[in-house]
Amino acid sequence: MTRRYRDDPAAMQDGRNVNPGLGVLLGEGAQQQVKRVEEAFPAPGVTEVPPVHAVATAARPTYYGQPVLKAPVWIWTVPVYFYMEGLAGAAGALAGAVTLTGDEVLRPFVRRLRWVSVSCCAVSGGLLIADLGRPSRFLNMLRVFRPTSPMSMGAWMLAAISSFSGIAALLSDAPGALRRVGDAAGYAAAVVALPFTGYTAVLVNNTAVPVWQSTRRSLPFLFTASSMTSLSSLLQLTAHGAREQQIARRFGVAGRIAELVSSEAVERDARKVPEVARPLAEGRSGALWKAGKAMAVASLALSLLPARVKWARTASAVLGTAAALSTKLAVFQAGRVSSRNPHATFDMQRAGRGAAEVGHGSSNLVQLKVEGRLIPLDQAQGPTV
Amino acid sequence: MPATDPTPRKGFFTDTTVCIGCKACEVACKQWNQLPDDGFVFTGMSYDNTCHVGASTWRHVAFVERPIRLQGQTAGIGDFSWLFMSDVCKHCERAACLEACPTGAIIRTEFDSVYVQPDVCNGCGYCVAACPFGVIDRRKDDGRAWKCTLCYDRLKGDMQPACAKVCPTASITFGDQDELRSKAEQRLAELHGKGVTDAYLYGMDAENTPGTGRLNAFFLLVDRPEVYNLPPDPVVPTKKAHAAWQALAVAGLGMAAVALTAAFSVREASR
Amino acid sequence: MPGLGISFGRGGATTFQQDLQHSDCILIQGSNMAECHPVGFRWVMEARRRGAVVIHVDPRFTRTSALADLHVPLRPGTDIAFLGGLIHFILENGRYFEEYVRSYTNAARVLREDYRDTEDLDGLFSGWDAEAREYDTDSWQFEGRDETLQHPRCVLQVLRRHYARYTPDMVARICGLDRELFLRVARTLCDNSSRERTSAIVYSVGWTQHTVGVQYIRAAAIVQLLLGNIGRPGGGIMALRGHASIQGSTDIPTLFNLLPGYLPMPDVDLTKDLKAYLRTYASPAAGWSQLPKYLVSLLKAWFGERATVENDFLFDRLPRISEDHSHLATVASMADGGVRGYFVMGQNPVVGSVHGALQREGLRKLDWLVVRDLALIETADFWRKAPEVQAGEVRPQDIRTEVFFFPAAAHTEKDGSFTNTQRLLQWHHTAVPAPGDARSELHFLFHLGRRLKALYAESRDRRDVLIQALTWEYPLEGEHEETNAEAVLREVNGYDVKSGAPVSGFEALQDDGSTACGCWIYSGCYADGVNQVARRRPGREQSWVASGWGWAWPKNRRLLYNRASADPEGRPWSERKKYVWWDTQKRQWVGEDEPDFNVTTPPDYRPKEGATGLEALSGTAPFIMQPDGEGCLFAPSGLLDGPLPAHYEPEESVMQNPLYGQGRNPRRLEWERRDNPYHRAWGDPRFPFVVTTYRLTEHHTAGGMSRWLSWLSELMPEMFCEVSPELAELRGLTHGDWATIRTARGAIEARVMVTTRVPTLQLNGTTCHQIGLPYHWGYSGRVRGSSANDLLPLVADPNVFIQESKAFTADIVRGRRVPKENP
Amino acid sequence: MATSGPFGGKLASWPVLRQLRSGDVTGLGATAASARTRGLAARIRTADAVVKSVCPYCAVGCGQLVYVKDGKLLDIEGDPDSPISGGTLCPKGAATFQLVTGTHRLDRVLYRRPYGTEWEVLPLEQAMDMVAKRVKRTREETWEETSEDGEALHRTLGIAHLGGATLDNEENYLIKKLFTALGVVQVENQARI
Repeated sequence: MTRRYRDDPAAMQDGRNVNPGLGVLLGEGAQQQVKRVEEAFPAPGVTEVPPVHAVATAARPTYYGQPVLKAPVWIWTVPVYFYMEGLAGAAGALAGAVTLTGDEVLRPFVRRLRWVSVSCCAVSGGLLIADLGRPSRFLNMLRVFRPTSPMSMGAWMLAAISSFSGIAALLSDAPGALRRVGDAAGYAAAVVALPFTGYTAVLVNNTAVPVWQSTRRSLPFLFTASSMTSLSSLLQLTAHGAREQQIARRFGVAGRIAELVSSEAVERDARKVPEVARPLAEGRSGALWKAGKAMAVASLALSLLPARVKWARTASAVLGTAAALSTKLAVFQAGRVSSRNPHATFDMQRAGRGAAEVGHGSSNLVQLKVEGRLIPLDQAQGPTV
Repeated sequence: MPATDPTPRKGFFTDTTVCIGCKACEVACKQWNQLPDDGFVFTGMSYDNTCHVGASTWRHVAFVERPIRLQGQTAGIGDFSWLFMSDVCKHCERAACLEACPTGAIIRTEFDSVYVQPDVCNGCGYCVAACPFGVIDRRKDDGRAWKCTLCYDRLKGDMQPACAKVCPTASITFGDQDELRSKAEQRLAELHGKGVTDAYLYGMDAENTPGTGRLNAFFLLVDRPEVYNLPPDPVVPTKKAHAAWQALAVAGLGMAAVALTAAFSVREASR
Repeated sequence: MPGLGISFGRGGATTFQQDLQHSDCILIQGSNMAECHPVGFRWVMEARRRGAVVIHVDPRFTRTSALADLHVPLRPGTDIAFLGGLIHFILENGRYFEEYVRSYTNAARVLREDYRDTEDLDGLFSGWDAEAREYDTDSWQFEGRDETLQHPRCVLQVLRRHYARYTPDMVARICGLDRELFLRVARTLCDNSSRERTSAIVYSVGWTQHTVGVQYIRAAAIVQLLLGNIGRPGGGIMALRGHASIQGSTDIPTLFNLLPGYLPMPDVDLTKDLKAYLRTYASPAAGWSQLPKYLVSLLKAWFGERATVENDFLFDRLPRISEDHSHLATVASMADGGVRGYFVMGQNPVVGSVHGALQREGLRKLDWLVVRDLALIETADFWRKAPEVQAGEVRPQDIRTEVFFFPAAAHTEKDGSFTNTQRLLQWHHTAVPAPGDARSELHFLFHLGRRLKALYAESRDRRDVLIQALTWEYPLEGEHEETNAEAVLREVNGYDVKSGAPVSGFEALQDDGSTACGCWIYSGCYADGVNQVARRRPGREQSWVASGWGWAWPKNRRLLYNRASADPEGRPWSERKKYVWWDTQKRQWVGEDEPDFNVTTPPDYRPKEGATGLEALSGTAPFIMQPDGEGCLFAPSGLLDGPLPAHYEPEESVMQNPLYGQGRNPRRLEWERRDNPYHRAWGDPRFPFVVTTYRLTEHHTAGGMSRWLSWLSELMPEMFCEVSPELAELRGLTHGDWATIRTARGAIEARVMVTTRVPTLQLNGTTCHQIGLPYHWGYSGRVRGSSANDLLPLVADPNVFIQESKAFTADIVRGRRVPKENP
Repeated sequence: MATSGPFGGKLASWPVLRQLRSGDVTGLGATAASARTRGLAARIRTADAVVKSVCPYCAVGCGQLVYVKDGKLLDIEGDPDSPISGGTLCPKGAATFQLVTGTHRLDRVLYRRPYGTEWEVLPLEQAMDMVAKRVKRTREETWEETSEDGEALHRTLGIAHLGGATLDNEENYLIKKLFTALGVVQVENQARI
């Protein structure tokens, strides 16, 4: 006659907990898929905060130390993509340069570079898709052309360079006119490769993340140079002919020098606001950054040894690859740390490195000149420009 | 494009001096949009247990306990005041998320609001890092980026957003930008007249927030922006990106020079 | 609300929320309006925008304080001292509204010679019977008048003497506040109370939940009468209530001592028969002279044809009350095995009422329990989820109680009316059918009644006469045979027995059995056969009074006693505060609202000698339900614990009463039993801190309608206690960590919120630490936690049997509760 | 994406082509809008009925509008016509939709037998019959016709009731009417707390 009752049915505990038999779910957020309700919660558990009143009076106030920005949601595939697309770009560029020599002896080298470029593009595409929240929608990357978005530009460049390098690679050894078509595609790929090689630096520069935004004048150099190092290291490990080795080595030595110089420049840019530079000096990102630099130095030193010292060549190549990966991982990680530190954002903007840096002065800044108490707007001396 | 559209620009004016911290806006937003809760965590941050606007919390009320007297108020417990502020997406004139979005999922609507199209977003996450206010966020389990829509669906039906409608004390008002601006200026003058000289408008026009331009959701505050977890001088990253593009151009050309030099020098040498 | 009823005549808020916008000063005390009534608070904000001063007097700095011009902290349980201080200030500085006081209050009445004040008897009034622990009120009666207000025994002078020692210094000492702050409140209130200006007082359960709760409201009534703020726009006393229809459940009472419309429940001693009942309760003059009509019409509504003149309308068969049968008394009786069956409908007593352990002990002693609610609330699940069951002290297989849980229909699934905090009835319509077997209470009661009538149909026993006679014919609708709510409302409104036509209002009721009416004060809500309650003329199309929206009792009057908005001659006190006035052309009272007065009685009407009934009221008597039409500064009858409010300490206090040797309310209700231990009256070293309990915006009362909802629960997910940095340091409490709060009744655990919002008070040189506890949590629901009410004893106000949960003592230590500590 | 992607079979609706056609260089505006976005509408515009209601939480008495579609609730929000609330609500009132449609609501009668350790499901009619019988039995067992002094009492103290402040006036009326007729005097509600 009676049956047992079990409570708390696991079904429909999706944070809205609406019984579909009673209520209609048609709201904009109703389609938000929920596996764990805490997923979207931005705070890390019970917050260790000082008694609540102590926060607002601090000379450099924050909201209970909570981040002002959202941390980038990207996963490990993204820094690996930075490395991989850099390889693709550098290979495309070098392939173009070598093609231009018209030297038939170097033709296999050209073909190999084109294949390096196109396969790195393919892997890059895979890495990017792996990071997407909705991988099935990866083609939407080419839905619009948005010059304001480095990622949109990158997607188009990736599409272009994959296509051009692909055609060029396929037609590397084709006869007659087809080969000329292939070379033309190769040149086109090389032209696109010039910005493509380091564009991921612009991609991260064009964010609100303090350490990334602050290094916009130097990071593109670092990423481009690091990509050159990456390519030369890869070639040094795999290339065969002596001339090929030579080209790769010269390309790499220049890349390593540029990498070291530009990493100093990046640090200098970041250090203008101490809180901004912090992740390059501390923690996991700091360690990666320092390791990257050290390995780049070692790699450079080894690569300056005579070319016939084979172990040195190999070691230099391994260190160069590790340095490039480490540096890009460090930059990526530093950005995550930087976005979680509200002081980085606030200090930077108070120091005139917010909008003021691009020719604007916020009237809010006027009020920030006095700690604790505000200067009323009507008594302020006008905006600081 | 909005420039050719006759629809007036819409937005919120949030007057924090009349906010009672009831959080009706948070709930009304979740109710209308049918958003999930964010879990049940006691944070100890005064009466704020939702911490921040995020993927599933599009309105958020901040609670600030200050050992500072609020002008015009006498607290029998000494120098003290309790500030409340309902935060939301600013729908910036220069919106970082919009300019960063590579898929066109984020668009500028006819109301001048910034809208994420959930049927287009592929979850690249670029908008998340771009937003200078830390508003937009991606849910891992859903995969897409979400934020306040300014109740785009309601606006199309000639209704006001759920949060503004529900607000018991009209701390959140919704309307045409021109009306909101005059209302805000009037309120500011009124407060200054009453001796609340700390009061100022955040984001009402490009003077406050030149980096992002006018914020379609702007605020009347009585303490520094940081106290409410707002950036003092936010800037749309795109405004700074030209420097990066320039650097990239030089770097790219440099690489070309190195590549050419390497290629040609070796050929010369080996001859 | 006898505090208001005794003072003015009717137990309801004297004004309506929208009218607060016209106040020049609003004193919010005993209420956390912004948090507990946020939408009502919009009218306070509107007043403030228009220039009003908002004052919040509260132990804590709350969200209400954050929006007030002035926040004044005071020790929980000392509001009468504060209000008495205001009365002292008003009288000593001559700040009272003299013409108003002279004309509309009983200030001129002269007391009998044998009246003795608390000043004479060290905290007792004359007539105290120490044995019986009750007052004989004979000596509190009047014997004459003195229009000069100078007679030493006239009410004004008695008042002056009674509050003579409530000086600003004394207030500061008792309440633990700054003397200057108190004076600022007093001056502000007086400056904004005059012909041109009005001040309103807003209170809620912060005042009522005390052993002297009713006297808190009485004290506010005295302040408002002295300042001339009652019956005037922007004035009045706004009582804010916590449930959708708590006013309605008092008007049509689910209360043991009342019948609908504030008719007293028959009492074994006072009302042997109908004649005795009418003799006892019908007053010779004014509103209550009509009581026989109301009672007879009620009996006709209930017992129909079987109620006749010959059988006194079956009055004799009505059950009699003989003692306190209130909720707390019932619980005590339940724990002793005196109650066998218990219906709980839409209430969650193990969380919301005091002494949860005793509540649950009572439930375990029942034969059967019926719980009706939306979800499985703590009260239904006591036998498997209670702390003592979780701790293994009690096993479900040892609990005898048979429990029925009936799923209830929500308000969107049934027709019906709520009466809100301003006596306004509003109708809600059915939107969707209730799911599954969920049903409305209307359905449950009707079909339970139908079954019982069938079970008793054949009975010859006298005791079953009423159930047999009970009129129980309501139209049924739909497949679930849902009772038609409008038909019930129609019966509540009243009808002509012969024709069945609805009556137009209570004036049409008769005492001869020709009319039937379920609740006389609601008579008129179905006038003309139209559901007046469901009227919804948009607010923007009306004045702020909005008479076309819903229906307010009595007779759709929104602002009570509004005759007082005009001077004795019937002219508005001022143009600014014009509301209802005598139109000399039309020869009637006119204005913004329904006049709360006989519309055609001119201001100059004076009753003839020996006039009775409504004729006995003069044209200058705005308080028409009072026998003399006067507002009660001094209340000679109706209250069990004194004619004037005196400051008594709570049952458990940190301080000895500095005013009287009789420290606590002598008439308070205590339950002396082993499972209900009390702390020492004051200064118990085991329990050194003052505790107050309260609600938060994000939850609703005992949580049954909020803790199951994720959208609300995420906003306030865990039980916490609020303590000052000083107390945190004293007891080693860490912000965000756990603390255990202990009383002799039990221990609870809570997260620690260290905040300066809960101030440490200086009482007469000693430091008083406070603990603040929200009381929403329990052991079921989406978010769970300790119930603050587990800490409280059974103790109550004698007049309304309300629990004291706003001021008691406890100890606090760091760390989580050890399970066996729980009782 | 299915409807607007470049390879979705509708090349013409590819936003890049729209960009080219309209000269929208930045692609920040309408050209990037999807068909869904263009057709977006407020769901309550399609409601079958809008029912006037009152908030069930506190006693302020805010007006509510209940939107219904296909016998289910679509939305509950404030009623702008209310002179008290003017369309506003507090967080609890704003959560009413979840209160009445939430998965926490039960729709079957549950029964826990004496000394039982679990809930069982009972048919409604059977449960009602059982309650009626228990009321009759307890009432008869505990009836007090007169006091010890012989004064009329006509009541039972064996049955008690609690609750009313969250119920409708009509329901309170039936409670008081039925229980008084049964001689149950211990009828109480939240006014004591």
